[in-house]
Amino acid sequence: MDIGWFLAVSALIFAIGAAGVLTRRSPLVILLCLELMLNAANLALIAFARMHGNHDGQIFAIIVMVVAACEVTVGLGVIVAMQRRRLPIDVDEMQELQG
Amino acid sequence: MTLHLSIMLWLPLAFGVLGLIAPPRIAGRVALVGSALALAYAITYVVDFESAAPGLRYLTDETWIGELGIHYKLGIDGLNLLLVALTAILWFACTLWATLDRTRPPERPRLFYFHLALAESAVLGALLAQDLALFVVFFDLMLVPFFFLTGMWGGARRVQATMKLVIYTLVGSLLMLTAAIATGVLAAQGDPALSFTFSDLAQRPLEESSQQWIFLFFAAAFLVKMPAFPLHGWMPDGYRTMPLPALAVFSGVLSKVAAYGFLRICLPLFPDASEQFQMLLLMIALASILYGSAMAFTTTETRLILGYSSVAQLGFITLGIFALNEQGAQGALLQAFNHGLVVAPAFFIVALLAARCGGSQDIRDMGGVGMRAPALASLFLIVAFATLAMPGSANFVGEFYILLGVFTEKIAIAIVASAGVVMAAFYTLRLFITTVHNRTGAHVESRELSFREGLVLVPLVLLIIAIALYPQFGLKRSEQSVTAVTAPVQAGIADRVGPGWTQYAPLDAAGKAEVRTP
Amino acid sequence: MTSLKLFAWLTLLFPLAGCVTLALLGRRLPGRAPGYVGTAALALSFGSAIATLLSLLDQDHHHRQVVAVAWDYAASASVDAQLSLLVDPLSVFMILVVSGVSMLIHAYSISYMDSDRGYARFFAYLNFFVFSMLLLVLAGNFLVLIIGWAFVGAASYLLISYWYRRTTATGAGIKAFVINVLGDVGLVLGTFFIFKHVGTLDFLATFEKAGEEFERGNADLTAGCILLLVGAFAKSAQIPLHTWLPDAMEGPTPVSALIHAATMVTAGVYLIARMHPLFELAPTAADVGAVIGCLTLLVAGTIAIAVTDLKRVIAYSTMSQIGYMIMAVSAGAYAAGLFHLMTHAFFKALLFMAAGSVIAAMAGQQNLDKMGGFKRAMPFTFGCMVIGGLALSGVPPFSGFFSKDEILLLIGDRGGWYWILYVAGYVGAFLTGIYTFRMIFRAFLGAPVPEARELEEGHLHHAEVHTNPATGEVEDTDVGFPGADHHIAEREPSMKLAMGALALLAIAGGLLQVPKVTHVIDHFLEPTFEESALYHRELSDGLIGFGLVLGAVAGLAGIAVAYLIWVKNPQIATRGRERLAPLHRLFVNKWYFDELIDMLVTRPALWFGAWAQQTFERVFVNGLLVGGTTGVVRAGSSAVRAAQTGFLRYYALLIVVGMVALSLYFLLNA
Amino acid sequence: MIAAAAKVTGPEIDWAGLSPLIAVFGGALVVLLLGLVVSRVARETGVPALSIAALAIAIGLACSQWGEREDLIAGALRLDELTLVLTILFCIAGIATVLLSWRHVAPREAAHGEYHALLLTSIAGMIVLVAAQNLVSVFLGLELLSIPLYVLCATEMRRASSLESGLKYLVVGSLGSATLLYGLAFLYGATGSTDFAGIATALGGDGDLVTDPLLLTGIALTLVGLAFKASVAPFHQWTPDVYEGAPTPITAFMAVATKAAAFGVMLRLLDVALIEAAIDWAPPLAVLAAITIVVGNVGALGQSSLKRLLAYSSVAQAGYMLAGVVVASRLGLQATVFYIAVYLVMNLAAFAVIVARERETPLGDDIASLNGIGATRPLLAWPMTIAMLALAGFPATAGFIGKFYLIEASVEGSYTWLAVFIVVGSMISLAYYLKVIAAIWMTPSEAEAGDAVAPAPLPGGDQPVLAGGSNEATSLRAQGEVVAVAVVFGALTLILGVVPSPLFDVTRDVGAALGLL
Repeated sequence: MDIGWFLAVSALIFAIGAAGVLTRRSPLVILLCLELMLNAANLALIAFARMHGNHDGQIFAIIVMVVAACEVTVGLGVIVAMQRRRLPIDVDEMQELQG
Repeated sequence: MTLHLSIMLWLPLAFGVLGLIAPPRIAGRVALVGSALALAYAITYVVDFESAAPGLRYLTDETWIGELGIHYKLGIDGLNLLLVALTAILWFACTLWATLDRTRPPERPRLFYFHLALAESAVLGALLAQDLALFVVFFDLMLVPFFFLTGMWGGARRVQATMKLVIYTLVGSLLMLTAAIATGVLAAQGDPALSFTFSDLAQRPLEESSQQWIFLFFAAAFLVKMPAFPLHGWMPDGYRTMPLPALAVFSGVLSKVAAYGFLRICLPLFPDASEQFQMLLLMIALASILYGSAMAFTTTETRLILGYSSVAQLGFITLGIFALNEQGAQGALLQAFNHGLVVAPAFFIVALLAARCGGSQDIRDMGGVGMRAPALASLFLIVAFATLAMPGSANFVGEFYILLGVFTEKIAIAIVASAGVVMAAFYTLRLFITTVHNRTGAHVESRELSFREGLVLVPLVLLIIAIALYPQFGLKRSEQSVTAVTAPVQAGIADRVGPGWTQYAPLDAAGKAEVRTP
Repeated sequence: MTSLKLFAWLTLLFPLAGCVTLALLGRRLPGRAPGYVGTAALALSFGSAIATLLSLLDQDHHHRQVVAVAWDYAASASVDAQLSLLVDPLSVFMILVVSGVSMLIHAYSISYMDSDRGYARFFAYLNFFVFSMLLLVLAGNFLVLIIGWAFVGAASYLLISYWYRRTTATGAGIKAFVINVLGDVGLVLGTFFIFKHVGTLDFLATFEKAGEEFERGNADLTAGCILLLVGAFAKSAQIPLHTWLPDAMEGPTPVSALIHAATMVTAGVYLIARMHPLFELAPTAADVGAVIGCLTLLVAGTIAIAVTDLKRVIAYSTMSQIGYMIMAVSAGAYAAGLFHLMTHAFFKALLFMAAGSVIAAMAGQQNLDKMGGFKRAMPFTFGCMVIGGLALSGVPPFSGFFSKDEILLLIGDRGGWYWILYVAGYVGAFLTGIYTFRMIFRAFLGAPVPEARELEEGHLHHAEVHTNPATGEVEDTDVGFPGADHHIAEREPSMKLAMGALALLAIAGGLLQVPKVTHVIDHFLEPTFEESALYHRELSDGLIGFGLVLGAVAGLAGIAVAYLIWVKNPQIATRGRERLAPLHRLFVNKWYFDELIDMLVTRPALWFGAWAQQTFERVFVNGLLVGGTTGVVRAGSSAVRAAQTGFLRYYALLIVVGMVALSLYFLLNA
Repeated sequence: MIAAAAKVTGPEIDWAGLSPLIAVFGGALVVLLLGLVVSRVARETGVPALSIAALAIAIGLACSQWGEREDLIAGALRLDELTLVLTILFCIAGIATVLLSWRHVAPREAAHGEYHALLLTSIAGMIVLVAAQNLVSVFLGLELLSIPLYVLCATEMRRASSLESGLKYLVVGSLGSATLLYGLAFLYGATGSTDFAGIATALGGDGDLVTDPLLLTGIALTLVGLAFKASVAPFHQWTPDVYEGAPTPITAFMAVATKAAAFGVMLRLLDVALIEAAIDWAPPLAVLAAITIVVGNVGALGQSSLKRLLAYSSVAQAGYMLAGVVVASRLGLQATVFYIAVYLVMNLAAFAVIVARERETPLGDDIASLNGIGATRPLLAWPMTIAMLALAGFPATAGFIGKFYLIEASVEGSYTWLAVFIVVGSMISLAYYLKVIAAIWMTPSEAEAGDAVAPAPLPGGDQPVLAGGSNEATSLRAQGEVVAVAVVFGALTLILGVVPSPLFDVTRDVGAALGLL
């Protein structure tokens, strides 16, 4: 099966993720979309690993998953902190810093 | 290889730093000592300078930043000798003036004198530097103390003025920075040893295309600093608000450093470009002369009259430099010295006049001071005559040489420029008459100048008279170096095809121009 | 040889010494001491001038051109500017006239200025002037000449605005100075033209080289000489650069006598005479000089008939007399021109002194309309005035007669179109007679005015409050104008002495050079003009005879007319004024030269200045250059900060867009 | 079977080479534990002291290894002068940050242990990042550096803007790293190796690979990711907001250290792995540099918040440094490293002063807080003045030499127009740097001017109070360590401006280490 297809799919996922980041207002959903983007990269990596027949790509992918998990955790932590302070959970409300 | 120049160069700064830690009362005196020592050094240089020998004296050459090929190279020759002397003289005078000023001593004196001293060191550095990068360093450094001097001790609207001044003038200097680096790098192409020393750069001429833009960048820096029309936008605000001692040296010396830059850098390093843009520079100079004079005889603020008159004077100096021949350059150099020597006392006198009419700078509020202050009036008269380049003053000799130099190159320009001389007579006398003569102004209470003020003014005026009696003193010392500088350009001009409309060509009886062929 | 140089230097240095002494401790000297110091300095100077003359006469007739060099003044870059004097008959002739007349005028001033607060200052200036004038005439090269040239200009400025609280005086001063600087510039540029070819500034060297460097009528040389003429015209108040001279009468009367009659204004004549080798190679320039001189003598004459200010009448007569001289030296009548220069110095100084005496009697009032009948009040002054007047209008055997007629004779001898000048010269002589005696008659004859009558009773009139006749503003007597108690010639020995001496010279001075009889001046000046083609000319007896008669007739006719109009039946004057109203207006308004110059030069300059000030500086320099750039930057700044919305998703969008753009760029480039 | 398992051998690891990294990590763990101790003293003094110690040790170890060049952990990391010099810089920045936050509210709100542990971890991440010569370790290092920073930004939990900056940074940052990751994936795909050396050889191998769309996309996306970290326009927009929101010491840290790390990895990736493809990435990067210079300088004009101002200025400075990267020459590399070091020194001095004034005045980080300190607080005034002059590139300061070096590099790399951009940028920058100096020396302090200088209304009225802790504002507590930081780095700026030779020696070694040309 041609590598092209894999790449197409991963690109599609990446695009969806990006679109989500741009369109959604809830930080939670945005985090999900970021996950999507990372996993798109993972898919590409694994596909390439298969193409080249070496394992670097797969190792890379595994590490990425770990990192992604950390990222999300931190994100959730921040969101919780905001929740505690009764701040709106909406990225469009966050524009005290600007100019 | 001696340390003398380094010592002289850093003495003022050293004493300025001493002043920072000294008790405020004596800070001024400490700085004064510093500038006095520098002056002593300068005098010795001038005295034991034998004019016959060419080349640099008291050469100091250390590698400062090897990787960048920047050398700490200092030296004195005919080009900078007089200007160094001028710097030392004027700074001493101004420091003395500031220390003697009992009525309105600068608050926070320690900082004041520190900046003043720093400025002197920077200017001396720029004049003594024999390395392009070093020159740039000092040239930009000069501005820092003046930024503070103007901003902290200036008059009304001082902050805006100092901002405008520094940014405006640095715009030029930064372009120059690029140009200087490019000079070094492009010159070093081929052989690896990067070096910015003038001597090395002179060995490695650039090709014409790069010479052109580099020259223009340098010209921008120098013309802004002078200032020349139409780049003088910063001048009025700056001159209005600057504290007097700073103003005197700024107008007296810094502008000359720019003129000196043309002679030291542009002519020898970019001869082709200099010749190519000769007309452009001459035109700018001409415009400066006419415009400066016109402004000088319409404005009514004493400081600005002097300011615009210096615009015109610097125009003359530029004119002389870009005559690109020996006479013009000689005249320019002499004139640079004279103008510095004349404009500083002029500013002092103007300040005294302002003090005598309730602080106003406007000539319409002045008048009739001469009645009760004959000595002040006489000093002013002498200074005024020198300013308008009265024949018999060294300034006249300078202008004579300048005009002669231009005349032999571009006759039309010389003739137009001489109109500036007439205008100078008008606006200078106007200043003199409206302040010293005529009926006494409304709020004027005329006092004779005090002993302290005389202590600063009289020596300067005596110096003016002395140089007027024997301008040869300067010309003799600069001749060798000037020839060396103008020679390469002259060589370029020599194989120029035919005379243009402004080109001087001797006419035969029939009035036809005979084409000069080398 | 050396003694000659020494004396020349001394002649120069005594006035300088006097000036410095007076400047430094003049105010400490008591009473009239400054006056005596100044006069003494001049006496010494005159003495050494005579000594110079004697030691020059010791020289062999053909080696009478000596150059005395002090030091290299500004010699570099192939410019040979030394501080050098040229001592030759011409310069010695000039220093004799200058120092001699100056000495007398100093003596006169001792009393005349006595009441003035600025007594010491006055004599310091006066000494400085004499020094400058001597420097001018002794100059050995162009640079020194220019220096002296400008110094006399400065001195005259200082003396014109001597009463510096008078706005009219300071105005006149600046006017004179600026016009003189214009002359200096002309001189400088002229020098350039000549230097360009001969490559030297030294006079003798220039004259030598001129022969081989220039062929006759060389364009550059002509240009140079014309520019030199500009200098000469500015100094000698020739059309169109003459407007400063009448205003210069704001200065004290001795100043008018010394500077604006006897010495400085004749500098132009000297210059042309000095440069004769060049002018003879550039005939066009010489002709320009001659024509302008001729025009000036006519125009000035006509104006002198109309103006009513006593001193201005004399001033215009000066202009016209200098017109004669300029015409003479330009047309090659060197000796005659210089001869007239000398005699004119005598009688014109005399006239001014007499006028000063009258003005003193009028307590500063200078208007002829207010004068009259001083004859009996001031017989001595009257006598002097008449002698001066006769000499001026060229009545034999007074000095003016011989000098003026010799000029006209030589011009007539040139033939060609010069006969126009010749005729004009005699017309001028006629005019001279008219205006001179108009002045004398109106001031001295007729019914005595109150001031005159007071004076006859023996006490001197004082105006209770002095006002400036020009503006009518009250004089500020702080600077001593015109002095609490002033003196008139009748009472003061020193003044009497000076005037007496000049009177004698005015009478007898002409005898030095009587056609066919004596040739003192011709002979003495001969070495300077040795190789001049025009110098040695023999006049036909017929021409001489005719000329002398014609000259005498013209002068006397003028006097007669004046007598007819202003003494016999004065209503002619009024009627004439009505008849020839436009002409009269033209004369009274000095041919509108002031207005012309104002329109052509002053206004445009001021307009340009104002335009630069108000429009250009604001719009272009500050608006476009400064404001423009800062404006652009500001706009950019606000744009960038507007982009910084704070919207998270917006930032993300920009990142994605940038990302896409960059990738596309890469892909498209591949 | 067990025996077989025992046979499994991991890659041979040179612990000595890793020692600085280990020191920092160890420090992080110890600090974290110490943070749990009850005694307040132990937490408030022990923890910072310990972290400083750890960083100092790391510096010492790094210095001791100077001159060694070897691959660590099977080529995942590279030990050479570049790694070492940047490590040292990170540690210096870390020490400064610890000192600045010694009495800051941030560590007290988020317990000291965690705060410092996160800081150290982030530094460790930076070390990994600049040492990385494998795509995997690049990504790992990047995240290791970023994630703690996200948290650190948000540590002042009582302040909304702090949280906001934290979340913004997190989201945008993750977007950036996702892009980077995708780019790395493509690079791997195009070259078939995650190893820099492998990539380089692959590129060197056959010429047409240089025009392979896969590779090009990879490079593009990677550049975006790195540019984002280095806050290069148009990916800079998070910078001002995050810098302003974060606690000032953390801002300082991000400003100097993060940027240094980003440029470190850029140099290694571009000048080692992708050097063959320079013709691809140099021109667009040059354009980005130009844009960055303009945007940064222009944006800084008319900012009233010092932190924001410095944020924009850091954007501009990033543009300058990028010029050094663009030319892809040894000179450019050295110039960049030199400038990174200088930039760190200048900014730390400035930020130290800001921290100090935040505590002394109720004005927070508004420029007005500096009014008249020339007269009242010379020890703060001079460092700030020097720092501003240096950032503006005045001679006799390190900034001038750095700029000189960069311009020289770009001219020599025939990017003269970029050099012109640099100076034009400097011209614009004068306007705001000098404004700060004018506030220091030429504006009367609120003490003199009474209430003339009222605190300017800032976005979010209560922001200054929480930003600087107005509770300190009332009682001017002694804060020797902050002043010390300011003075030390101010002096350093001046010294390096006059005798830069030592720094030049270091950069020369770095240049040799990467051995291009």
